[in-house]
Amino acid sequence: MVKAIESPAIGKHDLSEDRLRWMLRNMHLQRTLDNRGFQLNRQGKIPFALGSEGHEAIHAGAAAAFNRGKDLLVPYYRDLGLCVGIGMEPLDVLLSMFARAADRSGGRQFPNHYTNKALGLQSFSSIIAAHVPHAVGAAYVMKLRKEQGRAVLCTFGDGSTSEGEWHESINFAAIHKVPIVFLCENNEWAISTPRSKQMAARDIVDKAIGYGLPAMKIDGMDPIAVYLGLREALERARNGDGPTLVEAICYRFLSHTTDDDDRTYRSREEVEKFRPLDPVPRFEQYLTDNGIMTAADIEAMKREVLAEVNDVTDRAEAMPFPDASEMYANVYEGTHEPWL
Amino acid sequence: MVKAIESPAIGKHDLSEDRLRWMLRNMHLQRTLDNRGFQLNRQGKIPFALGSEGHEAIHAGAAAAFNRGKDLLVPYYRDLGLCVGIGMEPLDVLLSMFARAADRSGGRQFPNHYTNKALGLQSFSSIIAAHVPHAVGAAYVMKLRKEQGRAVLCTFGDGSTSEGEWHESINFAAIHKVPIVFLCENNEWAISTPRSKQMAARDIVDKAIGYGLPAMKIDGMDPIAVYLGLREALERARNGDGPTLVEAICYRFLSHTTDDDDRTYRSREEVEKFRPLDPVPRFEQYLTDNGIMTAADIEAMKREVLAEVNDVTDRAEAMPFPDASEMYANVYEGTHEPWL
Amino acid sequence: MAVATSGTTTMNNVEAVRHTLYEALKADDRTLILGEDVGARGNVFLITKGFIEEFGPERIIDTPLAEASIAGVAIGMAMEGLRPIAEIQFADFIYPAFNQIVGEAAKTRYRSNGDYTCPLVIRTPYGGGIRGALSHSVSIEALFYHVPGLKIVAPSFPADMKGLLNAAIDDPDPVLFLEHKKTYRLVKGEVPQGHYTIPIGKADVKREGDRLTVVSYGFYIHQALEAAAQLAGEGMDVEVIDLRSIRPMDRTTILASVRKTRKLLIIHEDNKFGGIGAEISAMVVEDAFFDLDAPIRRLCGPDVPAMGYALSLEEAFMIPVPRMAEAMREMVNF
Amino acid sequence: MAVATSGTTTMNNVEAVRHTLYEALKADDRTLILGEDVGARGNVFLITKGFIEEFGPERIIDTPLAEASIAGVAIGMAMEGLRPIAEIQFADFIYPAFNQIVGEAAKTRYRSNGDYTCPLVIRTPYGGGIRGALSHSVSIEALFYHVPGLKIVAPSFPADMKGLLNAAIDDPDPVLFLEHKKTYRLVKGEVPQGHYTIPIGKADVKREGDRLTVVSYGFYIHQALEAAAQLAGEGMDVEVIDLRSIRPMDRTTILASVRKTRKLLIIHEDNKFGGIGAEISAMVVEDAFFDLDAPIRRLCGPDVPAMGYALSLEEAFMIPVPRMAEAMREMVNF
Ligand SMILES: Cc1ncc(C[n+]2csc(CCOP(=O)(O)OP(=O)(O)O)c2C)c(N)n1
Ligand SMILES: Cc1ncc(C[n+]2csc(CCOP(=O)(O)OP(=O)(O)O)c2C)c(N)n1
Ligand SMILES: [Mg+2]
Ligand SMILES: [Mg+2]
Repeated sequence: MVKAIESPAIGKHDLSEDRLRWMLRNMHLQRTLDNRGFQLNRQGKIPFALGSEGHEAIHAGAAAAFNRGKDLLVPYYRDLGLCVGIGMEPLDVLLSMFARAADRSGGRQFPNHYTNKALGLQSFSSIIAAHVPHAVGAAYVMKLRKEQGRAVLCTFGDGSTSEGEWHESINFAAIHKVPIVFLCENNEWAISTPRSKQMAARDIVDKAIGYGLPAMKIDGMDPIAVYLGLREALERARNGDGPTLVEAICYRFLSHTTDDDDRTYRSREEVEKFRPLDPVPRFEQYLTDNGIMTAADIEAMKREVLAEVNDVTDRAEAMPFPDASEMYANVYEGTHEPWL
Repeated sequence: MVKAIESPAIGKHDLSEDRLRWMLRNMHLQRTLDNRGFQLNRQGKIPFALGSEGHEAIHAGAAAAFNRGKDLLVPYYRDLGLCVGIGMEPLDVLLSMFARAADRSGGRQFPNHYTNKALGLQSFSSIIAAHVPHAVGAAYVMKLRKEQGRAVLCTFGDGSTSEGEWHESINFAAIHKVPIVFLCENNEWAISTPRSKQMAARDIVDKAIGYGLPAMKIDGMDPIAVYLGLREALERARNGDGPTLVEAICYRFLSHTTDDDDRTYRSREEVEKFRPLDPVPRFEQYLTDNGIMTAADIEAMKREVLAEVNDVTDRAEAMPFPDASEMYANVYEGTHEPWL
Repeated sequence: MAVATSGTTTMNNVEAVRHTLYEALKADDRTLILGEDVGARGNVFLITKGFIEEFGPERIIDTPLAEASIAGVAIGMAMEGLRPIAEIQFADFIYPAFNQIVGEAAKTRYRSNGDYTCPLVIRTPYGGGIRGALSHSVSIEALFYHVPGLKIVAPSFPADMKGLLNAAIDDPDPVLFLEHKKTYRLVKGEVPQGHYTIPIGKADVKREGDRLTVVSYGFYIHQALEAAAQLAGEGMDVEVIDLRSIRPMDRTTILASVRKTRKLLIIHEDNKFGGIGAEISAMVVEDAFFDLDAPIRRLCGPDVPAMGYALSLEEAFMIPVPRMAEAMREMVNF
Repeated sequence: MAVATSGTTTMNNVEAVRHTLYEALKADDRTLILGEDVGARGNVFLITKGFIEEFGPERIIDTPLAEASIAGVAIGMAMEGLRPIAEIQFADFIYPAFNQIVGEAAKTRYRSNGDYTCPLVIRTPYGGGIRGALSHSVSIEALFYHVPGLKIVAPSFPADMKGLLNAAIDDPDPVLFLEHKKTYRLVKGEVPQGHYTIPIGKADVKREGDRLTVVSYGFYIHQALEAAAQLAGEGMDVEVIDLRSIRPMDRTTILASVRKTRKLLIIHEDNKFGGIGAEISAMVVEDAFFDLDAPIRRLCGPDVPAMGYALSLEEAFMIPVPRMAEAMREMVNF
């Protein structure tokens, strides 16, 4: 049942050159937006930021396999690139960082906790794994309504698989064969907790067996491998053949958040060991090696992305904070509890 | 990793004839006590009873493998025979049914929810799977204290494996390799929910893989197979080699409790299909076939068991109910909250 | 009460809930039921008996034994446009779903600033007096009523059951629907035919009087009415308010009554410390302090973890009618 | 306060908790710490930094990311004779452990009639004002204080932190130990050296006065004291009680104060409806109704699901010192 997608998957895909360039752009956009958060935090302009360096290939690959306007995404906080990849505006990322009134959560949510119903991006909380049953419920609705050709993509980290709610949700999905893909972004760490303290299983895909589910292990540092794996898993779901558990191996290059300092719990040697796998230069190399982009093209792309990020930063920063009275909106439909 | 114990395990065990007779007696004791509960309920003497017909072999076999005075049992409500098998007095079973003051919970707990610290029988609640982390914590204490030769036996039903707390507990135990055996009494039903609606996994042992644990599937209708399997798993735990998940296949011949009516959700044909596997006559047959007991011996044993059950019934019934003031005892150590 | 009906039918509370669920399933294919043993078994109180045959296993879902996912999957369904009606088999088993209810359902609309909503009903039987012992008897309202974003109703007359369950199903926000299991077959009443709703957040004066206001709900509202009837025989007219909704709470009705009677007695089965009665008392003191002629009194369950299985322990926990009547007399004569 | 000490040391709240945990680990090998990231990382606030090196990974357990098992495994340890100190990384993440805490820990002694006990401490940082947004800011005390069998403390001065944490670790029953994270580094104070305990269930009059009683706890006790100091400058002496323990609650100290000042203002960060203030008010009305010269007032967090991330929203949620002073003035002048 457990299947591996070969990596690098050169020549084994159907992606157009445009699409490949789009994927690289998404990766740069993610990294640039990430960096912007850290910069703004250092400048004291925002109190908190969170990066996903090392997850870019997962996000670009998964976004490429996602059917916009059809599929539904139920992500977690480490999915900036994936959310942008399915159509979220970079401006929305900055509005979230700056907690401006125009942010879709009205400046309520922590950065990186997006919502966008129009895009099929389900609102989620910071509570680890609490979104997984919601994703399953959403997939159940697709099945109940016999909506062929739609699927839910639900993501989470390696640590998240320890939660009881994760277990209950996967089990429910497997029993009802709902159209869903569970994508574990395995970056080896949950804040300071290494995988060896998180589970005794050899691989996260091993967990699928106990739910009677097919599983797939992929190189999460290769966007094409991710694309191929996700496409297959999503197609299976869309065709009514039920859920798949996908494990994408990646690495968290940064500290957990700006509140964390990873030097307190992992060696620089370990981080350096993973550096050569960094998906961005690796994918650039692939594109230049295969004549799809030149070094100059890539430089131009980076400049263009930076300009866009600069632009949305300025625009977001200039926008107003939510008004204090907004605190009382949307507790319930209509007014706030009138008796209080 | 998944291993099966052959069944029937005739001639492959080290059990003395006395021990085998003891096992049969335990099975009769369980069934007679079970029946007593149902009788008392029909007579209107107790409002509730719960039987474990079909689980006798698991209980007798597990009890035979349990080291009294060393091991710890963290059972669930369907374990009457197991609790009696590790030394609980039949009188305590009746005191629990009658909710008398002398019941170890002071008449507080539902029938079949025992506690007996002196025997190493941990108190548990009716909340499904909530006891599993307690068992793991207890096993952690054994490991921390380097208490060689001790293990925890924790039981639960097939339905219980769906709970998040079950998942979290097994995972914790596996990571820390604590001395514990998880024994799933798989009777195919959780009240009216068949296993097919409970999980998509083929076997419950499949679940062990995702935790990196060894597993064992045994014929839970054969007390010798259960004994052999449990002995091996408990020995592994006692030797510091960590947990095992044991699946013992049995059948729940009765309704879930006296409040249930299984005819509303399963066919009589299904129940009859399992009848030939009934562990009591099957084990009797084995004992007579092998010249360990005669039919007359068995009849005598049954009469003796019945006499004992009659005796403890009368004694328990004659005892007083808890005094109303007892309600305030043991909320906290010492007195009840004084400020109220 | 928006009623469009020709007549009434006599029902007990089980029948009222069953009838209302059935009508909802018939009327709106966005509704479905999920919970443990709600299918072939028809729920442990037979409330959904026969539904799976009529509506099929996709709309009457026998879930795995896992409460967090019952609530959590239902939330996901609600976020995507269904009107799921989740069941927790006994209120005592709702604790594993606490995170989903309090952390997720109650915050869905708020955290997304209205982008997503969670029109979900969670039904569960609660309360004691039925020999349910430690884990089939608890009251849970006080563990949830502090949570903004949630609504909680606890009707106990068949007509209220129907009207409030319909309102809960129609409600665009998550509603915890509490059914006192002791009233299930004990309490019968006339239920209007046809579809109607009773607004969530409105208490109901079940008996008028001017000497004392009694606020209660659940099984005890029936006992309180019995006690009040006794007092009426003694010439003391006590006003009895059935709270029905716990959040939002009907401050207006309670205050109007207290301003009239000048005395307030709160009766509930749940433990006293931190129970619903605390908020009712605090609310009334805030707004009607100078209208009170006597200290507000709470007659509540004892502060012990649960009621015991032994009849003697259960009886010690529950408050019988004579004790209620005695407390009312004391208050009237204060 | 049973103190055996030569002197004091200045500490902030983080240091006080850290120091107390360290001493407990040294003194009693039945103690251990378990939680997420308590090992090499030394907890997200660095409270346990260095402990794993000194006490080893068997006593400083980096658990999997699973709160129900953190509480549940700790319960099993406590039942078998250890004194586990479990940590929930942020109070907002305690919901998944609700079943274990409320259904199991609080009922262990009761359901076994004393055969088994559960001497467990669960520490968790709570409260807002630190830009923690929806899920790193909640107050949780009102979700647990209704539960018999549990104890809840929420000290907010370093000396109280130490005395009450020692008492919690010694306590034979489960204690929820709440640390307001905004006070962690902000609040400094003298901490007596040596081992001492402060009895759980005793409030502390942090400032004496005769014109008004103010009851608060957590971060707000510090703000309330600031406001009271302002009022003292205006000639109004307000008595400020630091609740410290939420269950058991110190009725005696509160009542004695209210009987003296004849007015009561309760201030807490947690939402008002069904919060701790409701019980304090109801309790005082029950026992000292005729001693009151004014309605009891509650100045509390707004009834919204959580505080938002934007500074404007967080500030709207929190109650600044001037608003507290204004409420006090109004009460004094009532
Ligand atoms: C229920 C809950 N417990 C704890 C936390 C604190 N926390 C936030 S992220 C995190 C680690 C998550 O690790 P993983 O799932 O591997 O995702 P990653 O951050 O590595 O992408 C923890 C413990 C939380 N948000 N929710
Ligand atoms: C948390 C929780 N949910 C639901 C129940 C109600 N309930 C009691 S027993 C049971 C079925 C248990 O099935 P299984 O684990 O297979 O054990 P069996 O009774 O078959 O031995 C259920 C749903 C409960 N006691 N606790
Ligand atoms: Mg991770
Ligand atoms: Mg079963």
